[in-house]
Amino acid sequence: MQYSLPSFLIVSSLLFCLGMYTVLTRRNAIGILMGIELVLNGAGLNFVAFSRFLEPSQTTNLLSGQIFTLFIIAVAAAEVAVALAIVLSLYSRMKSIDVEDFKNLRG
Amino acid sequence: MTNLIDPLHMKNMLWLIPCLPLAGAVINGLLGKRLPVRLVHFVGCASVFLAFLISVAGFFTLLGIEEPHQRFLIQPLYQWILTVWHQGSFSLQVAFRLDPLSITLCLVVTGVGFLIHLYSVGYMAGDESQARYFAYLNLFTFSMLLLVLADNLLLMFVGWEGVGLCSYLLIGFWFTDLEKAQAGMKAFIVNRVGDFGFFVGLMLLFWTLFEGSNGTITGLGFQQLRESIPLLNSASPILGVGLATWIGLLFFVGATGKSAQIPLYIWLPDAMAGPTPVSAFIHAATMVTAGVYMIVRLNFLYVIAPAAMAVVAVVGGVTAFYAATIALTQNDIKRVLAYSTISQLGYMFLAVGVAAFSTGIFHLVTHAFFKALLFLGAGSVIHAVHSNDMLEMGGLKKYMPHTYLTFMAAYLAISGIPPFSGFVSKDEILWATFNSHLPVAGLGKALWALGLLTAGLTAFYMTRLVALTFMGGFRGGLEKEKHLHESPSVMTFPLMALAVLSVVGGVIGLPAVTHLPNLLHDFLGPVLSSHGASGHQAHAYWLELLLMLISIGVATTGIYLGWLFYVKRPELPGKVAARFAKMYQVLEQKYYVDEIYQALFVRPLLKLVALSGRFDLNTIDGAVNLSSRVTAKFSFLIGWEDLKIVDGAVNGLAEIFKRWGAALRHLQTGKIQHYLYSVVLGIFGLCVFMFLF
Amino acid sequence: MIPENFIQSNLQGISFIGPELILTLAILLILLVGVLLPYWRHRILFTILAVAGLAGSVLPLWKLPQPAPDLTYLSNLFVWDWLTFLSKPFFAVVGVLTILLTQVTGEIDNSEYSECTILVLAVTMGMMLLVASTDLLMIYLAFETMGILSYLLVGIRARDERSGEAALKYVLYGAFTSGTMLFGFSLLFGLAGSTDLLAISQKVAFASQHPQDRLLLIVAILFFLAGLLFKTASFPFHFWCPDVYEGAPTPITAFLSVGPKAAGFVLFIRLFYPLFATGHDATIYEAVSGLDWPSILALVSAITMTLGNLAAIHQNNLKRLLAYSSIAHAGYLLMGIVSLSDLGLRSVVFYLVVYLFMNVGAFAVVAMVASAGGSEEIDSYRGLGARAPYVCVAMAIFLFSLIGLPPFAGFVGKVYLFAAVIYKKIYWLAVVAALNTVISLYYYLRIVKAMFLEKPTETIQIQVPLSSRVLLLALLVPTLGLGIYWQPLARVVSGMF
Amino acid sequence: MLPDHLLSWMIFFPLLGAGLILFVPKRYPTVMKGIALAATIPPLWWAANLYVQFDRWGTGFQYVEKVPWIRAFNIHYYLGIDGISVPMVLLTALLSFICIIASWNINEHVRGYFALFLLLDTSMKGVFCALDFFMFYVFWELMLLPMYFLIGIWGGPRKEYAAIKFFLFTLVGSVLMLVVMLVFYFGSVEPATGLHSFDLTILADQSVHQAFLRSHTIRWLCYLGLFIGFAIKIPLVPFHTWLPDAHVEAPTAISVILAGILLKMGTYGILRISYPLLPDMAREFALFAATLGLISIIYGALCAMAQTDLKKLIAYSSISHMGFVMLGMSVFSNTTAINGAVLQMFNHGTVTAMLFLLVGVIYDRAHIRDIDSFGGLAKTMPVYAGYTGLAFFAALGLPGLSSFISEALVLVGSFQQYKIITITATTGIILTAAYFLWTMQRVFLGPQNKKWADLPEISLREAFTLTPLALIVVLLGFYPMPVLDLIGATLKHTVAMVVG
Repeated sequence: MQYSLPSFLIVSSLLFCLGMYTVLTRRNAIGILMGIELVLNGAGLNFVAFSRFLEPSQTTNLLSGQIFTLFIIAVAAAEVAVALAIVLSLYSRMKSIDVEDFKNLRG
Repeated sequence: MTNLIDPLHMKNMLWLIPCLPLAGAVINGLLGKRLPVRLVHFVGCASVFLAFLISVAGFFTLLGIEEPHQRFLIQPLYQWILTVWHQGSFSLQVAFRLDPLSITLCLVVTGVGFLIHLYSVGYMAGDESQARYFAYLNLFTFSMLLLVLADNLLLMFVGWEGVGLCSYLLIGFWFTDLEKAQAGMKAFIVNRVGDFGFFVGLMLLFWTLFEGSNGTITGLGFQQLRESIPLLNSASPILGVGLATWIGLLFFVGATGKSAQIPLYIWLPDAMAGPTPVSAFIHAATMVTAGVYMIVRLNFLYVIAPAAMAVVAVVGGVTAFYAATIALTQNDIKRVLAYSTISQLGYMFLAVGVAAFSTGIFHLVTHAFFKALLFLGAGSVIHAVHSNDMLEMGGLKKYMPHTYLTFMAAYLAISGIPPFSGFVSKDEILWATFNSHLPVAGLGKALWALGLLTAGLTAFYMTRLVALTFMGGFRGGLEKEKHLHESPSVMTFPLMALAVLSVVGGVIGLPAVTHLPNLLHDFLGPVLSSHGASGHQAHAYWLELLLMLISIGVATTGIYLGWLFYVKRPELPGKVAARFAKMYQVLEQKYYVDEIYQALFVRPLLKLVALSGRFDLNTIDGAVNLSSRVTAKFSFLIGWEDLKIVDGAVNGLAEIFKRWGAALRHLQTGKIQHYLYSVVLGIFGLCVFMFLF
Repeated sequence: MIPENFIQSNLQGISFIGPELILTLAILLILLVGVLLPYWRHRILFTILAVAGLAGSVLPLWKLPQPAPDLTYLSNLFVWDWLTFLSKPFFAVVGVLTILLTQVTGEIDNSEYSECTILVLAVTMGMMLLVASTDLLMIYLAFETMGILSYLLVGIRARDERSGEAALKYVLYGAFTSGTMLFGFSLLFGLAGSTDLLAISQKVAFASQHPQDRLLLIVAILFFLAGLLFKTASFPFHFWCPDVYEGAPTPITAFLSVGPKAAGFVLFIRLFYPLFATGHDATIYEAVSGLDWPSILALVSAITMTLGNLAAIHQNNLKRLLAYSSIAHAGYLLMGIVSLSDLGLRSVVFYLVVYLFMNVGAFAVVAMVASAGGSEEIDSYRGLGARAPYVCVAMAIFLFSLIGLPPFAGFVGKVYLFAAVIYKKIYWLAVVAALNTVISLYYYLRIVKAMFLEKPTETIQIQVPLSSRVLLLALLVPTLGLGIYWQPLARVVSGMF
Repeated sequence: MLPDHLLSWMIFFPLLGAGLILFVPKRYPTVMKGIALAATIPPLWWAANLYVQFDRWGTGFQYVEKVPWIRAFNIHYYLGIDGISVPMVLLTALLSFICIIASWNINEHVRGYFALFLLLDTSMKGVFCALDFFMFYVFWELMLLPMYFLIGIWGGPRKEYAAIKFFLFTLVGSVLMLVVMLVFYFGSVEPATGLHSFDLTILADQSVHQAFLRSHTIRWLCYLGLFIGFAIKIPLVPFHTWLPDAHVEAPTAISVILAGILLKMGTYGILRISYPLLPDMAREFALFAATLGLISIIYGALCAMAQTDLKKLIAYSSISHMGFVMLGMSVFSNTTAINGAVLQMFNHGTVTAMLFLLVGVIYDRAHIRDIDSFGGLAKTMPVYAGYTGLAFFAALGLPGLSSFISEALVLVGSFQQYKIITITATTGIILTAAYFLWTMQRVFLGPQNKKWADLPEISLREAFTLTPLALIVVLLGFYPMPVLDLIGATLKHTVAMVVG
């Protein structure tokens, strides 16, 4: 069953918007991280879709999109790892990962 | 003496006349305190005497020059001001000019000046800062000589304001007494108002001639002005009034300021706060006559501005009458003489107004003699009685014979009794006014009548003065009467000298009817413009004789009335005053002029000053105090906790920035949610802008 | 079979990434030493190693060939042009200064010291890579290494919850914006089909004529801006900056305010000039028709400056004040980017160099006073002029340079930026910047006023050790020197384009 | 024996002194003061030589020193003086020397005070000799730093507010000037080298200006920017509110320098930059500038009369006198007015310096400046009353003293072009006379005030600072040619250039 490029783009945009929505509404740090993951995956999907559907004449080498997505996944993992480390260190001291509690740096 | 007469040699000595008194002033001023008093006196009097000798030498040098039109010596000292531009240049030299007019004034200033310096030695004996007094007096002599000898208008202006400064310093000489200092300040500021008019006239004159002669005229030298004055007629009139008239009027404003004519005369009566020799020298003989000298010096300008001449004449006449009326009711001996001076100056301006320039100068000279004598006499009376009030004097004839005799000479001169000098010069003025032809028909005759009436009033109040001071019994209390004494000889000698001059003075300007040469008129001839109205036209001698008799009659009736009121029946003045109570009161209060000036000028100015001071502090600058009160009232309205209502543009601006800063600080909430939300908002905002452009 | 020239070109390419390799070597060495020796006694050792690594990284640069705009290496992932040639030593200097500052001030105690040096070296390496890369993938990778490691750097002080909170905010904000930028990259990849900037720039010029492609380009630029404006802390993506700068330890804040921010601006130049501007040969470029991004950036620049300056007026905490001041300076730097011209680029790089010294100087003084017993609040600075004259005079010079007063380097930097904007006839921005200088005067002078003109409220004695004084002197010399005679730097900077 | 590169020596010699002072240990304040004094004597001697050897008839710049400084921007270290700058340099050298002596009783942070003072001296002389716009701007802003600290640290009660206000006002002006400077830099191409240039002599040649610098709006905006920058410094009325605060709070010697020299920077800037670079705009702005000058005269006098603080009164009188300078400078139909203006700059420098030194004398003794609390001082301090009398009469423009000549020239000159403005300005001399005499009366005349009966007479040191100024004021009153022939040729050239 043939899927056209726009459908993929729609899905990736959806992913992006969902990610953005999650980031905005979640009060829980981990929730926000999940939202960010969604945004990154949206971008990754975009890369794969473009790489798949663009004719050879338009692209210099076929697989650069896929390779890019691989790297995205790797970087996303690293990012989450660091973020979780920071959240954990905060949790150990503040006993809460609710984003609302961290607001004494302001003005 | 002969080599002095040689004009070339004299020309190089001209600068000595003003500079000797200056040297005297500097020596006394800087070293005065350390010198013994006698040396201070010597330096003060000698410098003026030397100047007098050189003036006399100058006078004979001028006489030595046969050709009348060549009778002037000009000594340029150095280049004073020079600015050059393409279309022309503005260059002035410091130069002294000795011609018949200035030598006459020089002689009066240095001659009378020397006598007054001598008199001051006696009068000021015992005062602790005599050095300062003589320094100021010498400085004044220097400024007056500079004014008289200056060869261009701006240098004359330097002398003009220099005398103003010295009169300020001398009026407020005993500065520890506050209202004496106030009188000095009043004199200087009123003079400054007059100088404003003088300066604007000077500017208008220069630029009109500059444009007229498209750049050839470069300075304000009298010679240059005299030659290019016809250009004024070609200049287009402003507001319908010819340029010459404008300039004439502006200079006349300066003259009223300096010579105390209406409306700027208010400072002279208060100037009596100064020592009496000062009043005699400055406020009678020399400074106040500067205005008359200036108009005579610029006679070539006034001659082509008949309207200005008419104004001068009218103001002169009215001032004469007006001042005489006030003099009737004054009890302070020096104020009576002050108003009498204003009145006599009015006569001089009347003379000059009707183009009788030489007569004006003649009255100036004779007035200098007898008015200085009157003041010095009054001075020695005050010196003895230690009070100015005539009601505390009386019967001084017995105690001060010399003063009395010399005072009588001056009294007869000023009242216009022949053959005294006062009569000759005043009658000459009345005669010139009578047959002058001023633009308004019959104005000459009206002014003559006014002058005649004033002559009568003058005779009356002078008799009143003499009666109250010298006749009758001493009203100043017994113990004072015991040590009434004649003034020392150093004071009475000048009195006698001036008395002789007052009596003999008339000879230099004998009227035509006596078929004797009018020496002064011929001497001043070349300086004055040719078609002067007065002079020996062929006219009915009998008319002149008749008028002379009328004026003598008026003078004698004045004296008789004075004698009747104050000697024969002393109670009469009280009754007359009671009947015309209101009119007497007005005269007593000097027509409430001081109060009117205070209300018209001084108080509004002070209000404006206070307003601009507050305006500057609060509206432009925004001082904290006023604004905090305003803020307290309004801050609840807007509810921001540290709001400051815009207090003045400048601080207000700083406040606005601070308030925006505070607002932005609230933007930084510290909540992560808000930050992430701001990312989305930011992208959306940029997107909107992207599509806008 | 891999073609001969391919290997040969790659081997040759290795020599180009010499600096990065040396840094990695240094990191490994420090890790080794950290494991072997108990770390709390050998703080100075790590400093020496780190500084040696950074200094060493600069050495290979001299042997490399003359930089040229088209000299790409490692299968054109990187380009070796003037910008890279100047940026690598610049970042090395930034690294050295940060490490010296951490060594001198006691903010980071010995337990975390080795990690801190490693992270600083790693971030520096990330920046060096970012500056050279001309491939979307490589840019993303370098951007992320720099980003993620700097999150860690901010959160390095485990016990201080302020540093934790700052790190959290930084990581969430940073991840989200870099995610958005990545999405922009993907869109651009979709349009051009390749990740190489040169190829993309040809496609973009062609695509901007068609309306629907232009829409895609606009969205791509927007997402680019999100990432870049975040990194350079400009409006509207600056909200993280004050909190993170205040929370992080002062040396790290100094590092953040100069290192990554400069990398952000160089990335701006790397991305926007080839992709969205034409006319490279002439000295004046034109934005790609239809995409008028310079006027947007001009507006952003104006708002950033004004916001930074106004918000700084009321600050009492000096680190927060300097945070807002760095936002304002980001606004000034954007002025250089906005004026699309050689002079504009030169002014940005010149200002970055000048900004490095005066900003690190200011942060250094704040760090020293804090570690010598005072607080970061302005109260501890009242009347300090009498008690610690050397430090205060240094602080005054840095602040006057930040304002942009003549005898100091800041003024020359400002002149360059003003010249760039006026050269492009954007007068309104020049006037706005001029007025901003006046507003900035107010809050910088508040500190100077506190130090010299006011009576002290605290009486603690501030003793600054000799090593700090030497570091301050090292920062003072360029601030003053460049202010008086900046011809050599001007020649180096102009050599680039 | 004069060193070549005379101007550079004169400008940077005080800086050497400042450097030297930094190394003197804290325990020897008098040594520091000695060094400071020694640092001002040679420049005074060189300035005097400069004055004597200056060629009165040459219209170009003399003692020129031109060395390339920054080739990237084609900036040159370009010094040179002409008729306008010689009197100003002489005034700066003289007043610096006098102020060092006048500030002998400063005794806290002596090192900082004298080092900053000499730095200020260097920057002032730099402004008067700079011929390169960039260098002019650097020296112009270099002046702000020392001034801020001198007012801020050694000032009176509200010193912080006054210092920050002074800095903010001047910086607004100079930042606008920076923008205009760069517009001129890019708007002009040097014919010889094809480069842009900051050189004022090149920028003055209108053919060098490029197309966009010829459009009327750009030139109008540039002139306005420069005019605001300089008007703040003069100060003209709407921008003057910093002056009274700065004067009142500054220590005596600093308010002498502030009034004596810094106020002249504004008018000097207009003559050196605005007129040569934008002559057509100068003509267009002339009436506006003359009106502002007039307002300054009248408004300054009125505000002066409303003051109770002696120093504030003199500050407002400075605004009034500088109004004359502005009026004189906006007349181009003859050189009398502009000659008067430049002479007034010099005269106002000496007269106001005397006034502030005198206020300093009474402030050191009585520690208050309120006019109404004094009275009858002439009795207790006659010599002091003498000096003040001379200064007051010079300030109110009494003929025979220096200010009269310059005010008369300004009024006579400007009468040709603006009749009504000049007549209103002439009323200014009445207001000035009124408030000076009123002050004279409230402070000196009247009965001796017991409270101040024991005030010591003026000391020798103070007399030594006042006497040279008094001599200049009297000498220039009777014989102003030494300054007039100095500035005559240059101003004739300037007016010819503006009239075009």
